[in-house]
Amino acid sequence: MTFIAKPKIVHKGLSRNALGLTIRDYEGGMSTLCAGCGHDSVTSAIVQAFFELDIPPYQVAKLSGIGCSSKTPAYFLDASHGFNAVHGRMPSIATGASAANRRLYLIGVSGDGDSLSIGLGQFSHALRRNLDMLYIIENNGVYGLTKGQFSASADVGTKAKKGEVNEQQPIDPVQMAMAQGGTFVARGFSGDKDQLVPLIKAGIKHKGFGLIDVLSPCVTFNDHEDSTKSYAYTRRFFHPAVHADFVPPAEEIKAAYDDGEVMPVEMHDGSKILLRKVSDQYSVHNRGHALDFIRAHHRRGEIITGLLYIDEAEPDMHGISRTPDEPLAQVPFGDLCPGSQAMEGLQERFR
Amino acid sequence: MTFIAKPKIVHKGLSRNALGLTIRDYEGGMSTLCAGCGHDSVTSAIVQAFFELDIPPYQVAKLSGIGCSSKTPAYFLDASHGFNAVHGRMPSIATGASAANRRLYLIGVSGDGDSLSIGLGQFSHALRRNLDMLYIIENNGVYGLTKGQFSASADVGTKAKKGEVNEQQPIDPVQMAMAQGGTFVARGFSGDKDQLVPLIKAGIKHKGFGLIDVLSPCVTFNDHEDSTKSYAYTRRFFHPAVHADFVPPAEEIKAAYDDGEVMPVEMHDGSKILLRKVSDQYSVHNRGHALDFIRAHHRRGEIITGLLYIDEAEPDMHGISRTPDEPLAQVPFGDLCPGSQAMEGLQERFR
Amino acid sequence: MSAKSRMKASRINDFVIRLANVNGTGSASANGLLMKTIFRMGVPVMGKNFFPSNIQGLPTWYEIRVTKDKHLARSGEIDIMVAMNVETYQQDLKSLSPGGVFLYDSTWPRHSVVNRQDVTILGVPLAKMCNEHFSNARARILMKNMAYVGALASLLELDREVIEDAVHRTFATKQALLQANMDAIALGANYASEHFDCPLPTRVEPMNETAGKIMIDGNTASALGCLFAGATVGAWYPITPSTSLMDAFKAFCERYRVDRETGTRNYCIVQAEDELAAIGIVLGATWNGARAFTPTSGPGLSLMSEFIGYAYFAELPAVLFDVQRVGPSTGMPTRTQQADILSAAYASHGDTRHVLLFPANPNECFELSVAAFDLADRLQTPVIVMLDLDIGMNDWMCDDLEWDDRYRPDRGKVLSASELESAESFYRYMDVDGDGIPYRTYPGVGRKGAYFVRGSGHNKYGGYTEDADEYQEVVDRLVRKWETAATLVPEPVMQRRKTAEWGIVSVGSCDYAVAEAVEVLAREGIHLSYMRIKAFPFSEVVTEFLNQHKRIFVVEQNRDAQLKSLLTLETDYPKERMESILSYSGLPIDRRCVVEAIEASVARGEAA
Amino acid sequence: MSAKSRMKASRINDFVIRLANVNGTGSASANGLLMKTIFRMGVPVMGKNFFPSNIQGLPTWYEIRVTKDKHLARSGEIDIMVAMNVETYQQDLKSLSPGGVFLYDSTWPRHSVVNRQDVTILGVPLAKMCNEHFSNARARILMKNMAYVGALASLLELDREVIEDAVHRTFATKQALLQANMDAIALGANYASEHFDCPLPTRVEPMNETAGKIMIDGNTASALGCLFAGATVGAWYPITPSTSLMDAFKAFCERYRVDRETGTRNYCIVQAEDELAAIGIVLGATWNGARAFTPTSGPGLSLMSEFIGYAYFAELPAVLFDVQRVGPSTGMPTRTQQADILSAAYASHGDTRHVLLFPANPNECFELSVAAFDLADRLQTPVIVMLDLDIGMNDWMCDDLEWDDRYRPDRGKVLSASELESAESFYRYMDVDGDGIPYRTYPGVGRKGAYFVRGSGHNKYGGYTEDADEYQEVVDRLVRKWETAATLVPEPVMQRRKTAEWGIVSVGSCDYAVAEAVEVLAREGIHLSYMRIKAFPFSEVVTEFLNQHKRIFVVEQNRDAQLKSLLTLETDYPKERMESILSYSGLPIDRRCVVEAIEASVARGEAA
Ligand SMILES: Cc1ncc(C[n+]2csc(CCOP(=O)(O)OP(=O)(O)O)c2C)c(N)n1
Ligand SMILES: Cc1ncc(C[n+]2csc(CCOP(=O)(O)OP(=O)(O)O)c2C)c(N)n1
Ligand code: SF4
Ligand code: SF4
Ligand SMILES: [Mg+2]
Ligand SMILES: [Mg+2]
Repeated sequence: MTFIAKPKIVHKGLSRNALGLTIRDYEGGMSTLCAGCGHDSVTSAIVQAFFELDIPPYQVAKLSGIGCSSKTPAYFLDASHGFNAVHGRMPSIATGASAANRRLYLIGVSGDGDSLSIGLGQFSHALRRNLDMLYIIENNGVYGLTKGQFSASADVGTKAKKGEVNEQQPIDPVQMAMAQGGTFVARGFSGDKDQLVPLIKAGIKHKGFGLIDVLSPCVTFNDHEDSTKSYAYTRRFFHPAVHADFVPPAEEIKAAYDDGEVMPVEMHDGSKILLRKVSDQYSVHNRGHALDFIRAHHRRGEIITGLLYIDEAEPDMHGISRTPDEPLAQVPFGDLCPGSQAMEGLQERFR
Repeated sequence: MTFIAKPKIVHKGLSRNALGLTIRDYEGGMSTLCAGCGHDSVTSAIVQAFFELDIPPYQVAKLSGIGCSSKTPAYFLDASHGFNAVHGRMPSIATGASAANRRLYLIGVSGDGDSLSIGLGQFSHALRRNLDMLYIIENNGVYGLTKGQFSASADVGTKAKKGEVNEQQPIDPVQMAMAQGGTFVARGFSGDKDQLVPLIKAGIKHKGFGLIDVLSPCVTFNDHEDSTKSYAYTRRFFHPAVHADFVPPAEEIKAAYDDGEVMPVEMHDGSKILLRKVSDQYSVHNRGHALDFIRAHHRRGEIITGLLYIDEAEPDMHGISRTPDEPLAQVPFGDLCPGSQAMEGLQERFR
Repeated sequence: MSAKSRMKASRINDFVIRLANVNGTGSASANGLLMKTIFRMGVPVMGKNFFPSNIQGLPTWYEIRVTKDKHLARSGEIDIMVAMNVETYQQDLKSLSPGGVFLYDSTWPRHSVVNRQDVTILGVPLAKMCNEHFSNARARILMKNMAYVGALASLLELDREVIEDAVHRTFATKQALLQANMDAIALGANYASEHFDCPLPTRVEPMNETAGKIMIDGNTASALGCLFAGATVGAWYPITPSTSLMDAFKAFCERYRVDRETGTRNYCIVQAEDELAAIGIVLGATWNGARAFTPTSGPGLSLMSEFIGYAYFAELPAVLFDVQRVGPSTGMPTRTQQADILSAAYASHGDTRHVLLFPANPNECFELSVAAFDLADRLQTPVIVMLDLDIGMNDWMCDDLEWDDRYRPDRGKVLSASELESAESFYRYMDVDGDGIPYRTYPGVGRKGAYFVRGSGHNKYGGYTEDADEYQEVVDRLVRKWETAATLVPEPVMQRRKTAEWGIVSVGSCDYAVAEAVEVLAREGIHLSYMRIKAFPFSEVVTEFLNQHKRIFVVEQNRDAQLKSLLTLETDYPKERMESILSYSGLPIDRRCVVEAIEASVARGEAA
Repeated sequence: MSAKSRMKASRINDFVIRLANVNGTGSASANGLLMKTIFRMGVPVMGKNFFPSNIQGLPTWYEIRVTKDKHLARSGEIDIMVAMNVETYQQDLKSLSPGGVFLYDSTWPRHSVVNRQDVTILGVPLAKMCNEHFSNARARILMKNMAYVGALASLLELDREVIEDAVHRTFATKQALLQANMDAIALGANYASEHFDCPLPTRVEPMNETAGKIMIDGNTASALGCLFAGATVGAWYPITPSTSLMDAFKAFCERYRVDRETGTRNYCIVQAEDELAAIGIVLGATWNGARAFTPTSGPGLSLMSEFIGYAYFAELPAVLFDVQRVGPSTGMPTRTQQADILSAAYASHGDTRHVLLFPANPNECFELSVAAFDLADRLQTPVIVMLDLDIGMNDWMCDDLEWDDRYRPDRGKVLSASELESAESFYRYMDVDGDGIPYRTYPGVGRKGAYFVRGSGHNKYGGYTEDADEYQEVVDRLVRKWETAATLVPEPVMQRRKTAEWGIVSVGSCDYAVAEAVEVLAREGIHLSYMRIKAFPFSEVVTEFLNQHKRIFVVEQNRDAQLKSLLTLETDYPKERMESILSYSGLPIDRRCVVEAIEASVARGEAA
């Protein structure tokens, strides 16, 4: 179904999960992103996470908006239904999807442009609704697909390919989510799969809005030589600013950094996931401290990654709406339609 | 120009400001809001503030979106140009207005529905741009004009007229602005004019985005008997939930509370305004502490009012855009059009 | 001069009362009571509310037409004016028809203002009586309304028992209020019978014409349609005049969809952050197999435009209610118009067109909202039910709503897990049946049914494409689907007169005004056929009707002749043979405007 | 068989080269160089870029038509294919016209795929040569492109000096790159002359037909229009294919609007958070007297719809550029179409209509964007300049842009402070001059000029109203304004043939294809008049032209005949006499499609 079908060769030796599926069963179409794009690393972390969680792909629905990042759902889980919304409006689609079928695992992948500019309102309100979904922002500080304009997450001082310097304050989705009552707030780096996979697993299992802001460098347009954006130093290649017509061959940026101790967090369904603690003193249950901690490190030019805040007690949209456990879309018609007798009774109100 | 023209009777004895104008010169049309609506108190504080600042009304442009709150610009400064935008989109109009004529004082009045639901994106981005304007949210936790639905700022547990209880987390514009880099963040209460007038004066003089979240109770639809919203206790009247067809006669809610010491803050243009400190320890220049302080008190069910944060150093949109001091709309055509000679030179690029 | 002598001859059950009030003073309840009383006396009645776009303190009017012949549109006349708003006395007096009655609060007599020779002026000291009788401020304001109801009861010979019964029902649990209301009615009634020659020649006489009828507004009826059609997800952003649709849906759900034991709710209503989100929620829900809808009005429709185009191209069902108000822009939110027709029909950039349904009364609001879900599912496309403020918010007398328990939702071409299993292949956008409608699957159905919904270029297999031929194949099939749609939508309602060479075409809430005009004109010897369009795309029958007539008048409530435009574009009837009759003041169209336009046309020399 | 013998007869300066590449590999620069070289040899040339909606790794094509007769549309033929993308070899080979030349990278010979009898296949081992010659990976990829340019130079007898001069200019400051490029060109050129019979019969010969001409894309030309018209505020949200308009405006402003000493900028470009904000910013700016504009494409237009209706009703100037791409919805962002015509004309709910301008080439992009600002100011309403991807993003050969220094902006009816002083009164929405256009003032002008801009009901004085008559008075005046607009917009371009009973009507980027078709058909004895619409509302001249012809073909690039729809609705020409010729594949229309449709019509028996 994708632009270029990816040949599926299942090696005999591939390991299988509890469902008997191999990792190939969680893959999607061939990526059409630039070689080395951070987004492709996120894709592979998503594939890994679903594989490890033993979730049947058909129980997943994947969503996105518009952008390079928003193309990634085409590159994983090709046995899942997918929805590529209009630009910035995926959260509303996800809201409706959840309302109709709460049994699906919803995973949304968006970009910083998609979520923080045109989609800021929808993003904030999905968060406020504590919609039960995993929401990944592949954050590269630019609009990749429209060729490199600054996004709202571009740091002050970031230089674009065309030489322009951003002077506007960035919007940090993590701080925003923290201030607006997000119940699962995490940050990852596309190059650190070891950290990312568990975060994604936790986000999937979180009952409520799981936000993972993944720093995911754009190899083509986000040339960070002059940038203060702190993941610039992880770049291994230096790409001189040339005509955007040519995208130099690049490899994914990978980095393993700062893994502290391991901490088990219990999820809503009783399952446990292991997380690398961001620091010894860090507590994932204290919103105020989390915000302080992030801001304090931000001032030192550091970006904290890992699970930053989690609250499993807050009701999600369904909890607030008191919907039944079975998906609304599957409630039999007989339970929905009051029928002719009720109709007769009803009329009395209108006489 | 307004629905009901207000008779202008200038009493001989009325005091005059430095421009020789009386407070009448700063008033607008007759209010068509419900008797006792908090918004009308805000209107009178705005009138007072402009009068005291000796600003000629024609140098002001007043803007709003749609809602009861957004009608208030019709009730002050009728010698100023006004702009009643579509719902939630006033910030973009203000952005364009400022871009074209930076010399005007821009004052925007909006509601919690207008700013935090449909307008959340525009509001956040105007804030991010540090647009040079005063932005007042008349916050009542409901959509007044459409008859009492909860807005995004309704507190958990708030009960609507129809008996429904809000269970969603509120969006607090003050915390949001703090997390997103707002340069002037304040909160007032419609009933406390003593505090509100200086805040408005400060906001007008602030060079950048001045946000004042004014708690402004809706006498008709926000019946707080069961509400946790902390200004409920200031209500003097108890209105039993009746058919919305009848709006009981009410008086404005007034409250003078918590005035601590007085602190002078120097504005960008060198003028000084006096503010009542929220507490002895409070520093208006520390973003992190401000947020902590607000959150800590919020947990105790208290809402902090006053000027909560100010940063006069951050450049506004014009600083970033390097526009000239004179309004762009007044730059002579000769300075804008490169002319035929330049055109000839230009062509060479295209041969 | 007595009232009797100045009034025209006796007018039983055929006149118009207008009540001029200030909003927020409790008048709406009193006026509603008045209308209900007449209805319960078995007399057909129409009620129209003209209210301002604010909450308290501005002028508001209510118009009641007592109409033994069931002419449920405005007549254009006002026979009795109850003037309770000093601010509008002058205007109200002026708008009264010659021979009419002007009833006002004479606590403050206004002889200089209230002064017109050809009408009868009746002063009732409502405030004075209420101030004397009631002690608290609240009651003093509220009860003035009940007092004028009382006065009218005497003047019009309304059935006091019916009134009192209604008051009883309303205040059953509130004894104190009940008594106060009864007292107020009595005050007014007694004053009137003591001071005036009651009843007036213009009055109400019991009939038996409202059995099997109800009084209901179109929004409520539409909400019932959503309830009965099995909609489970409703998403909306409040906007006048559509708000009461969702309010009603919610109230019905609370009554019929909540499990009494567990408290679980078989519905999910999301108050969205704006209209862009509301339509997105609807699409997310229908993608997942729920029936979902959103009520809105013009500004919301404009905001939804991007997503509507998406739904057209990605082929997702959606039911929208556009309760039209006066445009352009914010316009007059509490006034009525039918001016979103073109915008709705072609909403969104690119080559798009959308199914529209046009109910003309609450019965049709109910039926067509059920039909909208069936059509949306069958056609996999948005269906927009076009109401307007008049039909949506005013109470209309109509037949009882009926429900056939044999109804089963038409969910259209959806492949179940087992069907998928046995199918050789599943391709989302393939025209298997030749009707332009492809098959779809719901998420969760299993690997074989998986596909990607997208608003970007796709081929018939559901794959992404930028290939010219593949793209064209898909959009050409959409044209075939559109042709299928024309065979599925409801047919127009037609009233053909054999001899008529002229026809009228109209839509929605114009219906009663047009129907009455047709009668009036027939009496004048001008015979016209009448077709009321119920849906877009137009079925063949529509074109047929047009072609049977030499000349067509298109009656609609907008400035730019939008229905006529659609007919011009989408039928082959020659445009030069259509003439527009337009009413776009924001007040519901009245019979007079139609009659006069056609009379003028006749006068211009064209034979009927 | 030699290339010569298999090719058709010699085709000098009249053929099409298509280059098939993978995007992100640097081919665009090479292809541009190729086109520029032919242009600089004095030979008219057309270039069309067909690129995918991604950044790297997908198929992309570039089509160059060498056209001594200045036929600047696609011909529908492909004479030479440079195939650099293995993925599309088959498709590329297939699309070559019989007798054509297929040039590919024979480093990896593909005899089984690259195999067709009626064309000439030329293999050049581009990768091999570059790998041998260059050491770094980057150069090896990039230089293959220059190598095929070299090969073509020999095959087509391109002027090497012109090529090398162009390379010199591009890499003036980068010596190493310069040398590498020169080497690569030589590699290709030498290989070709050594291995093939150069030049081909299909080749380029210097002419003198491009003096006084430039190659420029419509977006850049439009940006120049904004610059010269004195626009100071530009607001936008990036969207293909409109993005380069603002890029160009910015680049020009940096050059012409920055004070060299202080660095202050006489412009303010705001990258908005979305399109709703972008249009809001424009309106805020024009309200305050700046000239302001926003470039966008279909999805953006849909999102702007609410505010466009506001601007219509509140009467604010605004200039929009809709660089149309394939719809509906996200559609194909990198393909061209003219399918937003109806949406733009009637954008927004309620009774609204908007001024549209339709440039057909970069000269007109420049002129009409200046005109757009004048019209918007004069008419106090939004003006939408309707480009499309083809005209906006492709380089078109056109006459030098010219500027008349006597030009002064028409700011329309704006009262200055002194005019206000001396005026008796100022009422914002009063039709003082009888042309439907009221006077306005800018904020800051002083107390007397103050008024409230609103999208809600207002009367002619500028006050808020919910009064039926006051409202109607305002919207009726807007109709008069619209009639005035029809007298102010640019007239159509007409080419009348006296004897012709048939006419063609078209718009925008269809122009060259239609014009060429008219020539071709004339040679076949089918004579047609041709009118190209430049603006909506239609002036009287448009109707006149239509009425002079028995039959009208409407050529446009969309599925639903949107221009024809506008003509149907807004002129009195009988709709049954119009016939559509539609091209909506996403690729720019070619002459062939027009010729064939009209030939078919003739064949069906209607005399020309
Ligand atoms: C309504 C609308 N406006 C603009 C666009 C053009 N557009 C496509 S993607 C994009 C930005 C994408 O940025 P981001 O979300 O950060 O994704 P990235 O490409 O950087 O991964 C824009 C502006 C669009 N598709 N739709
Ligand atoms: C696009 C659009 N959607 C909905 C509305 C209806 N509407 C008018 S005001 C309003 C909410 C106002 O709430 P708020 O801003 O809090 O103002 P308040 O009346 O409470 O002061 C809404 C939903 C509208 N005018 N436009
Ligand atoms: S442009 Fe940037 S974000 Fe887009 S695919 Fe290429 S590297 Fe990734
Ligand atoms: S409804 Fe509420 S917010 Fe609106 S005017 Fe009345 S009191 Fe004020
Ligand atoms: Mg991005
Ligand atoms: Mg509010």
